[in-house]
Amino acid sequence: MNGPQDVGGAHGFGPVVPEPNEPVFHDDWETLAFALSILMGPCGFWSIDRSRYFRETLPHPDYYTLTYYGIWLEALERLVADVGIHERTPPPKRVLRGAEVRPTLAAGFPYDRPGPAPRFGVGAAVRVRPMNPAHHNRAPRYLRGKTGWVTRVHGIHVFPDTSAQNAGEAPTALYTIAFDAKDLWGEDTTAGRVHADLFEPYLDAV
Amino acid sequence: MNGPQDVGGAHGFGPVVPEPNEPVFHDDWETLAFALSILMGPCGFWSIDRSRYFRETLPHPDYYTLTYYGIWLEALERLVADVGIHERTPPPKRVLRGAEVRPTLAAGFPYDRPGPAPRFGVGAAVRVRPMNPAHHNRAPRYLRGKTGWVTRVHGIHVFPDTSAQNAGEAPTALYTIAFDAKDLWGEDTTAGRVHADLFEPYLDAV
Amino acid sequence: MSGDHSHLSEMDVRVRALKSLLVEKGYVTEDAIDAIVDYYRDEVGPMNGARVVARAWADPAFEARLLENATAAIAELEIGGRAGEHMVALKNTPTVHHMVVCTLCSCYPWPVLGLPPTWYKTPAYRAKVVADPRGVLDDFGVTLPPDVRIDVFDSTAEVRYLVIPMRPEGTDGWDEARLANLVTRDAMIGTALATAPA
Amino acid sequence: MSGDHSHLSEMDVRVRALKSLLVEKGYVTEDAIDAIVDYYRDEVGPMNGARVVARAWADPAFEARLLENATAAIAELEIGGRAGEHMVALKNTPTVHHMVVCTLCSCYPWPVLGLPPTWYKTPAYRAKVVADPRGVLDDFGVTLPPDVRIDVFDSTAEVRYLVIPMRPEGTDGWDEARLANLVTRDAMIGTALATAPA
Repeated sequence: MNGPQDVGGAHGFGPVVPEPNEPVFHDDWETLAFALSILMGPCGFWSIDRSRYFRETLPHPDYYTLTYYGIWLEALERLVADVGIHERTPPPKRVLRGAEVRPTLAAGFPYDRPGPAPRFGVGAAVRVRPMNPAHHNRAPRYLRGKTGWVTRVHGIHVFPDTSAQNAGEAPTALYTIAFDAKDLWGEDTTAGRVHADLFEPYLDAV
Repeated sequence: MNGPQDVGGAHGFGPVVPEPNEPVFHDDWETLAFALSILMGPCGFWSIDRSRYFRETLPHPDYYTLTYYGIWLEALERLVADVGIHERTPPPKRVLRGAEVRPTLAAGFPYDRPGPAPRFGVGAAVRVRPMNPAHHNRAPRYLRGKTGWVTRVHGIHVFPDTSAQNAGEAPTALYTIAFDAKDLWGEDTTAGRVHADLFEPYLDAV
Repeated sequence: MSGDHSHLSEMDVRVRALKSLLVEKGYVTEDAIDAIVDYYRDEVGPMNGARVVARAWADPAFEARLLENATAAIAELEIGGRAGEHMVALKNTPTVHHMVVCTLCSCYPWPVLGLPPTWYKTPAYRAKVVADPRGVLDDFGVTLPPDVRIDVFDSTAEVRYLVIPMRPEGTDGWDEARLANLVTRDAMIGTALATAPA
Repeated sequence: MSGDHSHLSEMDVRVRALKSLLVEKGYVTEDAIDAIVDYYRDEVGPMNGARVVARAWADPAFEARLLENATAAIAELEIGGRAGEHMVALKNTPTVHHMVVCTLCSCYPWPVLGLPPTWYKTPAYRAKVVADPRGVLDDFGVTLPPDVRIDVFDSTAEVRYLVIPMRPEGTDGWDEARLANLVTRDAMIGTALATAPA
């Protein structure tokens, strides 16, 4: 999905403007949009990857003018509609009660899984495949086709591309890949190296 | 300039929807925005490259919601302000009178210039340099870092990067470069080859 | 693409203010505005390109000159000018179909096709055609055999492209004027084929 | 980023409608909403990460464990959970400075830093930092010596990053609580340095 979310390296968005003493939430609707988004997770109607896909499929002008919780709210409305919750009441996998919230969130939801052994070791040279899938994908456009090297092997994780399509977790090896910033941007960079976490199906041996 | 204009390969803009029996102009303001944009060209206050730069520096949400003549109008307002036409009356290079319009436009404004001989010949393998300049540039992002081959040598043309910055025409060789679409998009393409017209400073020998 | 009327009114106000300024400064004249609008509304359009294509179909020597130096060949028909100073013709064949775009703005061969249609300037077309030209053809209701290679030309400089569609079957002996009726704007961009004879 | 009040009201109406639906369906309860808001507003925030960094500064053995397996080391302080299941710590040195981003959405290490500030989620930051991290530092009023290499980490999967800023000079013998006061949120993202002692 080469959509509005894939902004790495783009110009025209202006300087970064931090807000002094920023509150955690700016408005009640943001608070509620956040809470509903998190609480719907354990219900199991969609994966985190699918919720990201529903955010990045917002129209470009909306994606670039809404606050981020606005993006979450728009996506949540569409996820709820996609599952058909207006018309029926599909059984949830789990509903978090008040007392369960804190321990459940503090325990987290790990994404590592059993699966096939990683193909690449630390130091291996790899190239991100040239690709442009319309579906959810976590290889940013600025890295596609570029060559780097493995700096860390994270084990086997849920594969976002299939997970976002309700096509299963398809666990696969996850690596941190380092890139020389000049290979990405030529002379037009002040970075030394850029690292990203990339899944084995995105990578070819060099 | 990796701005809102550089959309080649992006998703999320929906299908192409042609308008049956579309008029040349939809509204009087579009007609006037067009006519003013064209007529200000011969005045010589800015090059065509600079006017493009002023269009592509519009904020993303504006670029994606305005009609194209709206983009032209916004840019024209900013070009006029940039030259200081509100405050003073700089002398124009040329003002087109009514009777001159037709012959002048029918003669055109060629962009070929005397200049150094082209470095590459037809068939030469070249790689578009990895780059990400903030200034106006006509190597689309989807071709940067990619390897293709020369299919046509167009001679020596005005170089948009310098022209847009009021830094001179710096004439340089212009080539049509062909790329295998799979080298650009992997399997995610229905194109055979993609061709683009690229200037010699964008290219390295392979 | 807002159809919001208050928005159009604001654009109208703004463009009139700009026009007043530029006329007052002496950079633009009313008669020049009228002349340019008349020219692009009435004189320049796809009928020009259709004449070029029809001649190429009818006259192999002209076609050869068109493919060798399109700017000069098109000038033989007294067609040329702004945004057509450096023309290249792309001939469709049974094995290769051409499509033209400007991903970075709206570059288009005005002398032969007139001003571009809105869809040509939309992010939708510009984004999609360089990666998925068959998807674009599908949007236009056009299907090509799977073994036809689609070559996309991105007009990233001042070179402008004219697609020469394949001459339809059943047009043997037609004169140029009759042939020109089969040549649509979209066929010369590459988002359509030439019209089959009725 | 509209501050338009009618827009906010529309969002308020929409989110309340959604909440009513989800509560009615039994997927969400009022007390769960209150619990989650309390948790992220009051209990989880940069003070957690500051404790981790201060301990790493004070205890070399802890720092070694943090760099070897950040998730486990952070759990020693009873910190962890959603969006921190797979942590990696990045230690700044006199020669390498680290900065963290999520170019594709808003991934951020919640258990140690809380919910991300707005700027972290803006296209402005996400677009700029992977190519021009020094320009971003300039936006934050931070200048690093030209020979410091800046390494940017793009959080493209479920791994989350915590930057360990360099311990400021003049803090010898400080205890962890005092050290933690020097560790700001931005220093743990990489857009600032640890605060120098007053």
